[in-house]
Amino acid sequence: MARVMTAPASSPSSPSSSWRRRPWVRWATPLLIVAVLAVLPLVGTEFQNETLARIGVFAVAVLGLNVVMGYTGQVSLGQIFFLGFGAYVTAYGVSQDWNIVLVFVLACLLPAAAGLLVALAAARLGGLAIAMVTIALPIVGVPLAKRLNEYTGGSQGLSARFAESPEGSGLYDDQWTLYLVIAIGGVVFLLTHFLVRGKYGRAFAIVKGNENVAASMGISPYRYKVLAFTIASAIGGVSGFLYMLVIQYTSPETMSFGHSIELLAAMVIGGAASIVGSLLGGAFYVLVPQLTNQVDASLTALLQGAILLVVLFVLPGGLASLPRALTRGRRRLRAGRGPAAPPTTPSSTPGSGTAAEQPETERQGHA
Amino acid sequence: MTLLELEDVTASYGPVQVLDGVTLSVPENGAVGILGANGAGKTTTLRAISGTVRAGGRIVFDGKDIRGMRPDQVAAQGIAHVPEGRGTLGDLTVRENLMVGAYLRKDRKGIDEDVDYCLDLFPNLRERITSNASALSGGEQQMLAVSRGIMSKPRLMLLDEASLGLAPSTAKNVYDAIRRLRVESGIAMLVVEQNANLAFTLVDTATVLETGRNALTGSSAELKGMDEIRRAYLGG
Amino acid sequence: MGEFVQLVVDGLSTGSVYAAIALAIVLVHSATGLVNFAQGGMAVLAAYVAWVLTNQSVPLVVAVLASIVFSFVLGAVVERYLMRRFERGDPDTAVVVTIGLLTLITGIAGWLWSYNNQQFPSLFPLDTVSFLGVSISIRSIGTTLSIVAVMIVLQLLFVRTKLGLALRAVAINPQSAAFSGLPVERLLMVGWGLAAVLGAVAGALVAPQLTLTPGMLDNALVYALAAVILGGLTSPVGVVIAAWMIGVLENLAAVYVPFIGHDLKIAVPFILLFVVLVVRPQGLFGRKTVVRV
Amino acid sequence: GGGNDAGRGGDAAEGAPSPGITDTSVTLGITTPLSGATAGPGTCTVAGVTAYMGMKNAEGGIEFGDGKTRTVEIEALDDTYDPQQAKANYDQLKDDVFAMTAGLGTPTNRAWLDAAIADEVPQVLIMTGDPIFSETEQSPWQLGFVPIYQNEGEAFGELLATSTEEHKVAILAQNDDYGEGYVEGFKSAIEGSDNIEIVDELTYEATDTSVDAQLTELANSEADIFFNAMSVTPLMISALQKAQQLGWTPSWFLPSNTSSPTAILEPGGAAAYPGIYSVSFSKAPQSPAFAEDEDVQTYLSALKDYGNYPDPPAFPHCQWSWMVGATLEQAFQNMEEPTRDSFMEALRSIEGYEAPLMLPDTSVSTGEDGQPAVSTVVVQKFNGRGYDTVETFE
Amino acid sequence: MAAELTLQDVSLQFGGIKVLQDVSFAVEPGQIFGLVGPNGAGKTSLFNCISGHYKPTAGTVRIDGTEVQGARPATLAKHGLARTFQHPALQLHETVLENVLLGAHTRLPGGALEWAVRLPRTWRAEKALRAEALELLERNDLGWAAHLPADELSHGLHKGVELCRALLMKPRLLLLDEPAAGLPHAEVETLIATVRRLRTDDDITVVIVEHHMGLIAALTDRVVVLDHGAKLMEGTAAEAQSDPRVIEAYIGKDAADDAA
Ligand SMILES: Nc1ncnc2c1ncn2[C@@H]1O[C@H](COP(=O)(O)OP(=O)(O)OP(=O)(O)O)[C@@H](O)[C@H]1O
Ligand SMILES: Nc1ncnc2c1ncn2[C@@H]1O[C@H](COP(=O)(O)OP(=O)(O)OP(=O)(O)O)[C@@H](O)[C@H]1O
Ligand SMILES: [Mg+2]
Ligand SMILES: [Mg+2]
Repeated sequence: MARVMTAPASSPSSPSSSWRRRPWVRWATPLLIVAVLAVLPLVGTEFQNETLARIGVFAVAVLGLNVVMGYTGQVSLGQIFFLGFGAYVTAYGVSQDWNIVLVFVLACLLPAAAGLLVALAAARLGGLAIAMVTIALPIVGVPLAKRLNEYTGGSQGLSARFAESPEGSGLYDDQWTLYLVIAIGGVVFLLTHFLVRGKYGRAFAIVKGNENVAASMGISPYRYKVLAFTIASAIGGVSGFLYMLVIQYTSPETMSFGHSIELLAAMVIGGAASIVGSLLGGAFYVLVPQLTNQVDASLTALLQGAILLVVLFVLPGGLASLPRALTRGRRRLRAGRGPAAPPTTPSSTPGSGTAAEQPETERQGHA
Repeated sequence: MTLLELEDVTASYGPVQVLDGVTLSVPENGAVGILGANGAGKTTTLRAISGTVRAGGRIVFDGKDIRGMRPDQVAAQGIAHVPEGRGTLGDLTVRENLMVGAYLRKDRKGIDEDVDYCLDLFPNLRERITSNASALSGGEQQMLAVSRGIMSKPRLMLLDEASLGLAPSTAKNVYDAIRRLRVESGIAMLVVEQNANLAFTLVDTATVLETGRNALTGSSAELKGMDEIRRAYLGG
Repeated sequence: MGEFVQLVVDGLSTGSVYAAIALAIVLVHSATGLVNFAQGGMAVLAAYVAWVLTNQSVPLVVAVLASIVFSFVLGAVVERYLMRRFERGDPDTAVVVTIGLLTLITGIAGWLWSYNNQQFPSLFPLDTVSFLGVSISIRSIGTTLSIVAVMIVLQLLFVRTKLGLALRAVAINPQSAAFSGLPVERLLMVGWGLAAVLGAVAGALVAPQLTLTPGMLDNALVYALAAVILGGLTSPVGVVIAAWMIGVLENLAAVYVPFIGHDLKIAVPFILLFVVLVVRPQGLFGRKTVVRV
Repeated sequence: GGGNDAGRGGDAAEGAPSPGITDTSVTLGITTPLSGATAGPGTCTVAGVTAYMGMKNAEGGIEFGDGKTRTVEIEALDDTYDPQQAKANYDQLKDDVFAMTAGLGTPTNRAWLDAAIADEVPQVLIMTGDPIFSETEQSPWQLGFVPIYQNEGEAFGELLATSTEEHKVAILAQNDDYGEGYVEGFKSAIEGSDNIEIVDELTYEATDTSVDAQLTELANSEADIFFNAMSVTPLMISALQKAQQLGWTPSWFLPSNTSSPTAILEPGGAAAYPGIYSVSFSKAPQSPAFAEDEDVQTYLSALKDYGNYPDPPAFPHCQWSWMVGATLEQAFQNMEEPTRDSFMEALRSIEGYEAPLMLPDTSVSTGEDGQPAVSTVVVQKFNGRGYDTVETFE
Repeated sequence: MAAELTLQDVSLQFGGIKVLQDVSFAVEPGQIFGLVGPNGAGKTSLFNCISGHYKPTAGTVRIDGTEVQGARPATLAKHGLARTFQHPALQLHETVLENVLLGAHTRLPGGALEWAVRLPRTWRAEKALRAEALELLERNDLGWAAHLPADELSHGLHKGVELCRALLMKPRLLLLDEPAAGLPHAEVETLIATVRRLRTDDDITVVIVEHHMGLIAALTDRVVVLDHGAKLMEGTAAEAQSDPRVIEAYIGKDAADDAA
C-alpha cells in the first residue's frame, strides 16, 4: 500500500541468519548433532553421563511446559505433577513386570489423559486463573500419592531399575541409560520442533497473543489450549518415564510444588517458546544446584537465587537469546559509532532487552 | 515566539532509523500540521518530542532542550501527547481516565469544570462515565484519549490522528473544540492527521513528511493549492 | 455446635495469615501488574530485621517500625535496580525474577540467621478470651483486626486517593500514564515500597505464630495466591474475605467431610477457586476486565 | 566393560584401598537438606559430625585399625529434601568418598539405596527411622542411626501400659512414614491393655501452616493423653499453645526430634500440662541437669569451633550427628583394611558402645538385624526446665 | 460462492446497556454492504454478533439461511466468514508473512500428529500457501514488508496486513471494520479498487463499517445506518447522505453542507 521503502540497511537478515540459511548448513547441522549425540555417551565419565541423562529428563519436562506456556501462553504450574504421574506409572508397571514398551505407552497416555481432563475444565479459564488451577495439581498430588499407597508405596515411594544395558552390548549402564534418554528425548524434541513450526505453531502463538483473533481465524482457543495442555502432559509423562529410568526412584516429594516453580524458572531461563531453550532450561535445572553445591553447599539457595537473577538480568530473553543478544550488541556498537544514534536516557531506549517498545499495549495480569 | 523547535531530528527503533532530519517549529499559540503517507514517520516525530523514542538532533521547548527527557518529564513541561490508537487506560473507568489526565493539576475547581467540558463535548462519555475504558467503542476511546489531553491543560498538544475512527460530525466537533481551546486557552497544537480536509480547518502551516524527512513545508493556503497535495491528501 | 464455631474461628485466624500476604500481593499487582512471589520472602526479611533489633533490646514496636522503614527502602531499591529491567518485557520473565528473588532472600536469611527457628515476640498478649464456649487468643483477634485495618487503608488508597489512582494507571500502561505526566519510575518504586511495608506488617503479625525461619511463609504463599485470585486481583476487601473463606472452609471440610480429611483439605480452596472462576472469571469481588475485539 | 550392576567401578583387587581413603585421610560424604523447609535439622546433621571430626583432626586424627592415623574430611552437599537431587549428589560423591553418612530424610536416602548397594558404597548411620535401612538382607550396605520410628512410639506405649488407670488417647500424626511408624509402634505396645482406648486419630501434612483445626477436633475427644507424632517445630509450638487455649490439658507425648526444652516447650508454654513425655537417647544440652556435663561442654564448644554452628541448636540432630561421628570413630578404630568391606564389618560389630552425649541405659549396638545403630530409648518427662528419665507413667 | 447474510431483530445488551435493538437487514450474495452510524452506535458490536464474538441477547443471524447466532467464531470462520478488527490486532513479534499465513489455518490439512511427524502433505500445503500469501502481499503493495516483524510497520500499514490475513482465508463473507481509518486519501482510492476487485474476482460478500463517507459512497450497493443500537434507515449511500435524520445524527449539518 504505502510507497515508503523500509530503511534499506536494516533488512532483517543479519549476517548470522543468512549464514544459517545456506543449504549445506541446513543439512550438515542435524547430521552433526546426531553424530555428536551418538558418540557422547561413549566419551564421558560415568558421572558426566549421569548428569547428561538427568539434563535430558528435565529438558523434556521443560519442553512440555514450553508447549503449553511458552508457545501457547497458558501459565501452568502443574507440569511436575505429570512428571510425577509418569514416574509412578512407570514404577508401578515395572514392579508388576509389565512389558516395558507397554509401560512407556502408559506413562505417556495416562498423564495425557489426566492432562486432557484437567484441561477440559481449566482451559475455560485464562491468565492467572489457569495458573491457580494448575498449581493445585502438585499440591493435591502429594497427599493423594500418599493416600494411594497401594499403588505408590505411600511416602516411602517406589524404586524401579529396568535399564540394565543389554547383554553383549558392551555398554556400561550409565552409557546405555544415556542412549535411551537421548533416543526417547530426541524423538520428543524432534516431534515438538516440527509441531511448533507451521500450522500448529502459529495457532498456539495466536492463542497466546489474542484469543479473539485466533477465533476469527478458525482457531478455537479452547480446543487449542486443551490440545497444548494435553501434549504438555504427555511430554511430562515421557519425562516421568525418563525420570524413573535415570533416578530409579520416586516418592511424593518428586512432585512437590516447589519443583513446578523451578521448572517454570528453568523454562524462562532457557528461553520461553524455544526448543533450544528447553534444552538449556533442563541443563540449568540440573547444573546449577550441582554448581552451587560445589561452591558452598550451605549457601545453595543464596547462590541459586543470585545466578538466576544475574542470568535474567543479562539475558531477559533467556539463555537461548544469547546469539541474538550478541548480534544486537554488535549492531548497536556499529550503530553507536554512526552519527545517527546519540545516547539518550536509558528509559527511552526502545529495543533494549526484550522490551521492544509497545506504547499501546496494555499489560495483562499474568503469573 | 517559537514554542517548540525541532531541528534535524533523527530517531530510530533499534537499528532501524526512521527519522532522518525532521525540522519544524510551532509558534506560541500556533497550530502546525504534519502530513504524510503511512510509515512516513509522523507518529515517530511526535514520539521523539514526547520522549518515547530515542532521538537525535535538537528539540527545544520554550527555550529548554527537552531531547532525552523521560515522557513524564516532557509532560511536566506542559506537553500533552494524545497517542494514536487506543490511548486510554483500559482498566480504569472513564472518570478515572480523565482524573489521570489531570494528574499534574492542582486546581480542583478547574478540574471539575474541565471534566464537565469534556463530557459536554462528548456526550457518549457522559453516558459511560463509570464504564471501564476498555469497554468503549473505538470512537469513544478516541474521544477519551483526546479528553485526557484536554484535561491536562497543556501549553502544547500533540495530537496523533485525533479524528481516527470518529464519525464525521464528531470529528468536526473535536476540531471545533480544539480550535476553541487554542483561541480561548492559548494552547498550541501539533497535529498529525490523515483527514487533511479537517486538519486544514485548524492549522496555519503544515509540513509533509516523506521517509522521515520534510518533503514540503508551507502555509495551509499554499499547500491546499498544490496539486500533489490535493491528490494525495484532500481528494478531488 | 461448639466445635463448629470453634473451627470457624480457627479458620478465620489462619485465614488472616493468608490475607496478610495476599494484601501485599494485591498491592504490588495493582501498582505494577506483576504477581510477586518474593512477597513472603521480603516479609520474612523484615521480620528478621525487627527480631535482630529486639535482641538488641529495642522495644518491639520500635523495632517493627524500623523494619517497616527498612522494607520501604528495600522495596524501592528492588524495583529500581532489579525489577525495572523487566517491567516492560514478558510478564512471565518478571514473575520468574521474583521467584529468583525469593530464593535469594531466603538464602540470605539462612546465611545470616541460620535455619534455626527463632522466637519472635508477639505484638499482642498470648491470653485467651472465651465466649459462647469458643476460645480465641487475643493474638488472633489482634492479627485479624490489624488485617482488617490494613485492608481498609488499602481500599481507600486505591479508590479514594490520587496516589492510588496514579499507581493503578502506571500498572495498566506506563507509557500512556507518562503522557499525563505521571512520574512512572517514582510511582513504581513507591508501589513496591508500599507493598514491602505491607509485607513487613504481615511478617510482624504472623511471625510469632509461625516462628521465624527463612522459609516461614513459603507454605502460606500458595494459599495467599489462591485468595488473591479467588477474591479478585484488584479488590483488597475481596481477597481478605477470600482468605477467610479458604481458612474456614478448609477446616470445615477436613472435619465434616470424611473423604477429604485433613490430608486432602488443601484441595478445598482450589475446588472453590475453580467453581467460582468458572462462574465469575474475575473472582468474587474483582472488577471485570473487558477485552474488546 | 560389562553390562553389570556395579556401574563402572568394577571390583578392585582384594584388599586394595577403596576410593576416598589414603594413608593420611579419609573422606566422608553427606547429602542432606541444607536449604528449604527441612534445612534446620538438615544443617544440624552436617554440623555435629563435622564438629566431631574437626575436633579429632585438631588432635591429629583418628588411628585406624590398620595402624595408620588419618584425618577425616567431610563433603556435604545440599539436596533440599529432593530425592532426585539426593541421587545426583550421591552420584557426584560416590567415587570420591569412602562412605556416605549422616544424611537426613527417608525419600532422599531411599532414592539412592539401590544404587549404593549396586556400587557397594556404605550408606551408614543415616538419620531416618525407616526400618528398611536396618534390614541387613535388603540393605547390605546400609545402617540407620536413629531408632526406627516404631521404637519410639513403642517406648511410649510401653510406658503407658504400666499405668493402671483408664486412659483415653488422642493421636495426631504426620501423614508419612514418620507419623505412621510412630503410631504403629505405639499401637503395638498398648495392644491388649484394656484400660487404654484410642478415641481419635488425625493426620496433618508437613506443609500445613496450622493444625488448629485438628487440635479443636481432638480437644473434643476429651482425651487425657495426646500422642502427637509431629516433626515440624513451629507446628509443635503452636499445637502446645492451641491446646491450652482450648482448655484441653492432657499429658503429651512428643517425638525425640521435636521436644527441645528451649526451642519448643518453653515458647509452647508446656508448663501448663500435667506431663510432657518424650523419648530420647541423648542428653539435652539445654537441660540444666547437664549444664555441667563434660560431654555437653565439649560438644557445644566443638560445635562452635569446628561445626560452624555458633547458636545452641534447636534440633537434636546436632547431637545425634555428633554421636554419628563418635560411632564412626569406633568403626575406624576396628577396621583392619582401608576398604569399604572392612569398614562395614567393623561398623557392624559395635556392641554396647556408649557414645558421648548418650543417656544412661542407651547405647550404640549395630549387631542386631532389623535395628538401627541406636535402638534403645528411654522415656523422659519434662520437669519444667529439662527432662528426667521415668520408669512408670504417673 | 458468495454468502448471503440475514439479520432478524438482533438485540444485544450488556448489563443495563442496550447496545443493539432489533436490528434487521439482509445482505445479498455478492453485495458490498455499508454499515454506518455515530460512535458507539453498535456497528462493531453488530459485527461481533455476526462473527460469533458476541452472542446476541435476542434475534437471529443467518448465513446462507443457517442460523448462526451463538455459534463460536472459530466455527464460523471455518465456514467462510472472515473479518478485520477496528483496532488492528497482529502478532507484533512475528513477521508480516507469518501474520498473513495465520489466515491459512483452516485451509491447511492435517492434525497435530501429522504436523509433528512432518507428513509430506503438510509441508507441501504449507509451502503452497506461503507462496500464495506472498503473492497476496505483493498484490497489496506489502511484498517488501513480508519478512519484517509486524511491529516495525506503522499503524496504517497494519490495516493492510490485516486485510491480507483475512483474504488468505478465502472467505465467502468478509466483514471490514473501518478499513480506511488512518489511511491518507490516495490510499483510500487504492482500497476502494481492492474491495471492488474482491467482488468481481473472488466473489465475496463484503460488509463494511466505515466513517469515511467517500468510500461508502463509492463502494457500497446499500447501507444501513445505525443510531443508538437501532436501525435508523436503510437505502443507498446517496439516500443516506441526504436523509435529514442521518445528517442530524451522524454526518453533521456543516459537513453535509461542505459536501454539497
Ligand atoms: N516499534 C517499531 N520498530 C521498528 N520500526 C518501527 C516501529 N514503529 C514504527 N516503525 C517504522 O518507522 C517508520 C515510521 O513509522 P511511524 O509510525 O512514525 O509512521 P506514521 O507516519 O505515523 O504512519 P501511519 O500513518 O501509518 O501512522 C515506519 O517505516 C515504520 O515501519
Ligand atoms: N463488551 C462490552 N461491554 C460493555 N459495553 C460494551 C461492550 N461492547 C460494546 N459495548 C458498548 O456498546 C456500545 C457500542 O459499541 P460499538 O463498538 O459497537 O460501537 P461502534 O458503532 O463500533 O462505534 P465506533 O464507531 O466508535 O467504533 C458502546 O457504547 C460500547 O461501550
Ligand atoms: Mg502514525
Ligand atoms: Mg466500532
